[in-house]
Amino acid sequence: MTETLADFRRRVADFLAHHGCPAGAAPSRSRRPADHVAAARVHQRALADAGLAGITWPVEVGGLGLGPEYRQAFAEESAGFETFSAVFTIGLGMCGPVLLALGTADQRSRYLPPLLRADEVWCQLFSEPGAGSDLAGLTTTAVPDDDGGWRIRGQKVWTTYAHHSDRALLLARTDPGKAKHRGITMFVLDMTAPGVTVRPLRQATGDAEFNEVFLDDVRVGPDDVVGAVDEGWRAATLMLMNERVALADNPIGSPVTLDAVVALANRTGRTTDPVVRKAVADAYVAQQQAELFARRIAGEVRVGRDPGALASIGKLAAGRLATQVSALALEVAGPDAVAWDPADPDGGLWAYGELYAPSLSIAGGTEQIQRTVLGERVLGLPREPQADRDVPFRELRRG
Amino acid sequence: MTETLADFRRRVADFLAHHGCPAGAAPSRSRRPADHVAAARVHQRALADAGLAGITWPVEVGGLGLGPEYRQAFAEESAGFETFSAVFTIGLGMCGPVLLALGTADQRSRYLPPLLRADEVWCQLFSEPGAGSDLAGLTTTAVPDDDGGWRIRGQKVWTTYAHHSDRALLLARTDPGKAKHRGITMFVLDMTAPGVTVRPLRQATGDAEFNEVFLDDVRVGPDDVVGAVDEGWRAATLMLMNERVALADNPIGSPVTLDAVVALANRTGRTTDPVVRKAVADAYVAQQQAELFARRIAGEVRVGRDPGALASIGKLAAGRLATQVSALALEVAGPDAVAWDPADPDGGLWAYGELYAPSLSIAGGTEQIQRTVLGERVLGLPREPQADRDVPFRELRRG
Amino acid sequence: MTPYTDEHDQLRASVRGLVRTDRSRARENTGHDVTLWRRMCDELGVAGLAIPEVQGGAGFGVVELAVVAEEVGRANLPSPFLTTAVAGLALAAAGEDVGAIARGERLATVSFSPDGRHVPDGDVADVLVLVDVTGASVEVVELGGVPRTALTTMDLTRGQAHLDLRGAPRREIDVPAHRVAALAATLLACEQIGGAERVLETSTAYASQRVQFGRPVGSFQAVKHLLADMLVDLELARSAQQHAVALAADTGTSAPVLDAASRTARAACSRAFTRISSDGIRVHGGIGYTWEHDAHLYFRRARASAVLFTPGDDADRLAAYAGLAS
Amino acid sequence: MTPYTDEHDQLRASVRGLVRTDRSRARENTGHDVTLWRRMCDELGVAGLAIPEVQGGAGFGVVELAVVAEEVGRANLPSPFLTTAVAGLALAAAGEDVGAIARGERLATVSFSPDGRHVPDGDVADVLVLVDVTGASVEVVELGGVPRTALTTMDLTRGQAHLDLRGAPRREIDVPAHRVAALAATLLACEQIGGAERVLETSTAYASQRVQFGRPVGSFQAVKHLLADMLVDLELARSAQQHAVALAADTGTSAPVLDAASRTARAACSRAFTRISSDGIRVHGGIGYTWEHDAHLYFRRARASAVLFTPGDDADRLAAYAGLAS
Repeated sequence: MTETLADFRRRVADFLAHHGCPAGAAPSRSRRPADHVAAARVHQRALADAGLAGITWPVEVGGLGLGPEYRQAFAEESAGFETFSAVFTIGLGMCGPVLLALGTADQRSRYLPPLLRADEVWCQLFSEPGAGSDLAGLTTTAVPDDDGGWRIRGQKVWTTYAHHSDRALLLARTDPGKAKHRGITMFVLDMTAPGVTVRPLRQATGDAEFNEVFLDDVRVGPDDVVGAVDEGWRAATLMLMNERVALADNPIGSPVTLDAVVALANRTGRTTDPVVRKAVADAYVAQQQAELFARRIAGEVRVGRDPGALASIGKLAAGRLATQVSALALEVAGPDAVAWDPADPDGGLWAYGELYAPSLSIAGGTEQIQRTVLGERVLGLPREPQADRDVPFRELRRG
Repeated sequence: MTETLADFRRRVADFLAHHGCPAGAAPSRSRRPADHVAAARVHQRALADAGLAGITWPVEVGGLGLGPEYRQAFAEESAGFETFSAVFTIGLGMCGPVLLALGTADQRSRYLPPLLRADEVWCQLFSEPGAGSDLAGLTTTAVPDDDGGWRIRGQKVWTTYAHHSDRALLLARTDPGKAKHRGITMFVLDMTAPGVTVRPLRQATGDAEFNEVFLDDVRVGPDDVVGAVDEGWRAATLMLMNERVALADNPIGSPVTLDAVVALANRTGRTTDPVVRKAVADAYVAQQQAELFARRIAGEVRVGRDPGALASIGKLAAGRLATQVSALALEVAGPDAVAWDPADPDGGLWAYGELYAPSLSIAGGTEQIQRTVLGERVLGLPREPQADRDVPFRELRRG
Repeated sequence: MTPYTDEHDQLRASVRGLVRTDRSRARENTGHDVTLWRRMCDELGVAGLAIPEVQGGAGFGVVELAVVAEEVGRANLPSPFLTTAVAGLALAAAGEDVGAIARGERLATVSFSPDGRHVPDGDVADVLVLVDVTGASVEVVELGGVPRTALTTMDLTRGQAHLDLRGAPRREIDVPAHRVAALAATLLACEQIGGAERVLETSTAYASQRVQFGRPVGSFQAVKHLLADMLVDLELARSAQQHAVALAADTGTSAPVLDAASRTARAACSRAFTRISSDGIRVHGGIGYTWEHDAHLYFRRARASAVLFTPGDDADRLAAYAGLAS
Repeated sequence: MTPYTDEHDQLRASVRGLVRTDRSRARENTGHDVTLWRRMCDELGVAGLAIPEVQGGAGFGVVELAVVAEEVGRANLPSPFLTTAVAGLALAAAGEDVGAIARGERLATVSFSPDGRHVPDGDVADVLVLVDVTGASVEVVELGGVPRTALTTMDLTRGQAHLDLRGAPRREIDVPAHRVAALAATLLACEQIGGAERVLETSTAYASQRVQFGRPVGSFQAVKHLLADMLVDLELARSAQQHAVALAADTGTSAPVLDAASRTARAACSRAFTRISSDGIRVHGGIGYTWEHDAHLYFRRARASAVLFTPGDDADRLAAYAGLAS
């Protein structure tokens, strides 16, 4: 018989009482990324051991086989605790559901249990130097070898956590004679396979969350195809849908929050300046809207609905809010925000936030892409004339 | 011998001392348009009688045949005086130069002297309901008649001062079998000819500065073609270039100026509110930039250079400034800005300004068009793929 | 999550149906559209919607008022619904005789200006609920003999008047001032969301159909992204508005929580409606700037609504709710 | 109108030529790029450019300083040119011995903070010109024995330090405080314009060459219009900057006129450079967000420059220049 919601909630609360990490107490994701990932693995393993991982996943791959209302309950109980969601968005939020939907029985039983226990961390090898906004323009190739497997050559980029990952879902072009969105295949890749080189990519903030991944004649076997050969774009679309769902459930925001800026203003006595009060009020209204919208979408997601293109609104709102709040921080902190005593460990926070903010408007689809998505898929506006739809890929202009 | 600059300046000063109308003393352009146009005619005639009209125009058409430095001197001397430039931008600033450049000897001697004296006021019949941003998409047709002339049918719109005008330069399609930008011809039109109906178009402000013009089988003669048949797009381009020059020389702004808003704040005692002070400072910086930019461009224009696409910057700046200042006015005036005692003759000014502002971002090319012009012609960015360039006009999609 | 259920869809459809046959227009100089108001009261009972049945109303609640306010905003109706709904509910809660108000025969209005200036629908109202939020008191003022100056308004769909309240008889009533203020702000936000939604719909339709350069203008990124930004503004503001409606409908909501949510909703929706209605004019190009087109009517309403019921301490209070010390 | 003539083009070309062989990079932790600075001084004499010949300089004026400042900004040089030019000119005007400064052997800097905090190039300067605009006094402080804390800076191309001036020997010099302030603000604006101009150029080039969806991304309106807005910001700010340069170069300009123009230029150029360098990152997409790409270096400089030399009374004074009563 299925566990009741109340019993489930009690188990979650019990788990958190023993193993829960209060929000903010884990090693910083941006400043101690390796420690953060290690802590995340420990936490996820404990969850699995407690029988709380994979709430909505089937029992046969190690999940609990419960309905979305249990996920909602879990989210409610774990408010105030660190969920390490950024580490697991890709593996548990995106790769897992795709393997569940499109993987063979073999792939599911081989990959999903260790994914759920964080024994194996996954990443996503999609973007390339020449294929960013235009993901379907990817040029990494997979050429059949004599044993029914494939040889992969190319370069990927912006791969979050590649240097902490064991496996990846990868997109490669298997038939350049087909149109751009056809002729792509999805593969499972072992990140330790010969020919895979990961090079961390330092960002404007100084962090290195992303990576370049070089693929030099990497072999994958015939069993590593996910879904059908040349049908990888469908798999990619499913993966991106799951990304929307995962991010709607656990939005990624800036480390500089309005609360932090307000605390700064309280500390530095800038509370009676009417210009500051007005700017804080404006930011509060923006932050409330973003938060209430995220709650609206997360509510949908947790009962099993795809937020669809509306998720782009949440992403735009998060990016704009981060920009507004970090600018406000610079306003409130004044010259101290841009030059600080090296002895002050938090001195650089405001500059960090200001440099971090643009990434929210770029990563995972630029502002421009999000607005196009909203215009076309939500408002139903006509598409632009497209030069690259029905032509064999090899004849397209690239750069 | 050419008059010296000093002598010329003296004559201008002398004229203004007797006939000059201090800025702001003329009947309001927006509230008493007919009186404004009448006053403008009187003023222009006096200028002509004093031998000060058409400074850079050839002597044989009634001009003075002087260099652009005299125009600059005139502009400097007449600072602080009403120039009625809005009334004459189209006739003197745009139609005149086009007739000078492309008109026959006959057209020049017949039309230019009365244009210079404001005995005849001119308007521009270009835009149509279906051809706004896409001016070359016009569908008004001119069909040859048996006597070598043409029959014109169609509808024009957004015609400034059509109801006060005697003549017009009109664009009509003479060959729909040619591509869009070919097959257009420019004509001189007598606004009193049978078949011409002018209907004032009321704007959001309640003013009626623009008109619809219906052309129902209007005859023009063979001598009324300006330039060559089917070469009207070149003439139109020249006309729009002159519009940029004329507007750079005499920009059109909002009736709600920063000075007016500051005066309001001083009057209502909102001078010590730091939020108001900051907003006024911001608007001041914007206004100074717009003004200094306009001065930079006007300097170029008055020594005879075409500001080219850079003029779009001035237009965008004017539109954005008007929006910023009218919003500031509403902020400063508060509830009084949106509801006022009918006995207060100036009560509606702030609402008027707020309703007027969008017109500056629409008329004469929308913000979007201006930004495309800047991107392509100043920055040299590549154009969009165009569906409508090399196809016979009659086969194009229209709406 | 949305406070609306399937039953609210029916109410929404009824209002929209009635309005469709009697569509948006500017009120003529003074006075609201009396014929329309009678139909709204007689056919739908909007004036007494949330007034308890024992007091002559239909006994519904705040959520139903929110639905009607959205529809009034959508159609940009010259209707005193908002003011009389807020004032009527306050009077009913205080145990006043509101039978005529529930039937729409008497018009009540509400104001937060102690000096009687800029009273919305003050040109047509019979009775005024005057709220002093700071002093936490609410008074009722009969407007029969009160001298009034009907104002010229930027908004052509809602009148205002300066009322000379010096000699007017006032009487304090027992109703929480903060709840009246929150309800007024929240229902105004509903009107604004309705208006913004409609502007986005018409703008999207226009951009899909208007062809320039051989393509619908909505296929150009400049227009598409402008419309997308309007959508973003709308949906973010709607989240704040629905949250405020849900809290206002719940009598257990504490005063500061309700105050924060309703002020946030009003600020968010005022900005969104102003921006969206202004951009709506731009999307329509020249045609949107003509008197005949509705676009400026929505913009006029947005601009006027943005300063309605606005206490001067909004920035101060919202900053405090953000945690900024006073 | 532009204050520059054909001769200034030569100077500009010389600076640009030198810089091209020694291109922009982040300063390493502390200290400016000493090698670069020696070349700028030895080959182009930038340190003494506007110092009179009798005092060991080249005897040029403010306009020449403006040209160099623009180029320093364009290349985003880790160079103390701005501070030492402003301070050196002030010291020269006061009749001080500025020979070593004119040769670039001694570094002077300038600050408007009475408490010695956030002094630009304060980590490397030998002498400080301390300006009190309110009190209209200017002091010179030898920094030899002054305790300093070199700060960590967001801007990787210009250092700052907190200086402990309590025991430092100070001496008042006779030079108009407002002119020093105006020159500092104006030359900073020049740096900002140079940087903004360069960002726009590289962004335009990238958008013209980067292909996505089978077309250069600059052919998409979204990117094209973003770049067009950057151009608008740049050219409007440039108008304010050139106006301030022309007025600062004219010794006949009255104090309030110069103050208004230089504050306007700084405010305009600070905003423009911040927006343009931020949008520059966006135009470049992911690549612009990497450490290796220059884009973030310009943005860092823009953000730090926006609060350099900024007295707290800017909004107040600019509002006064707009005519708002005090």
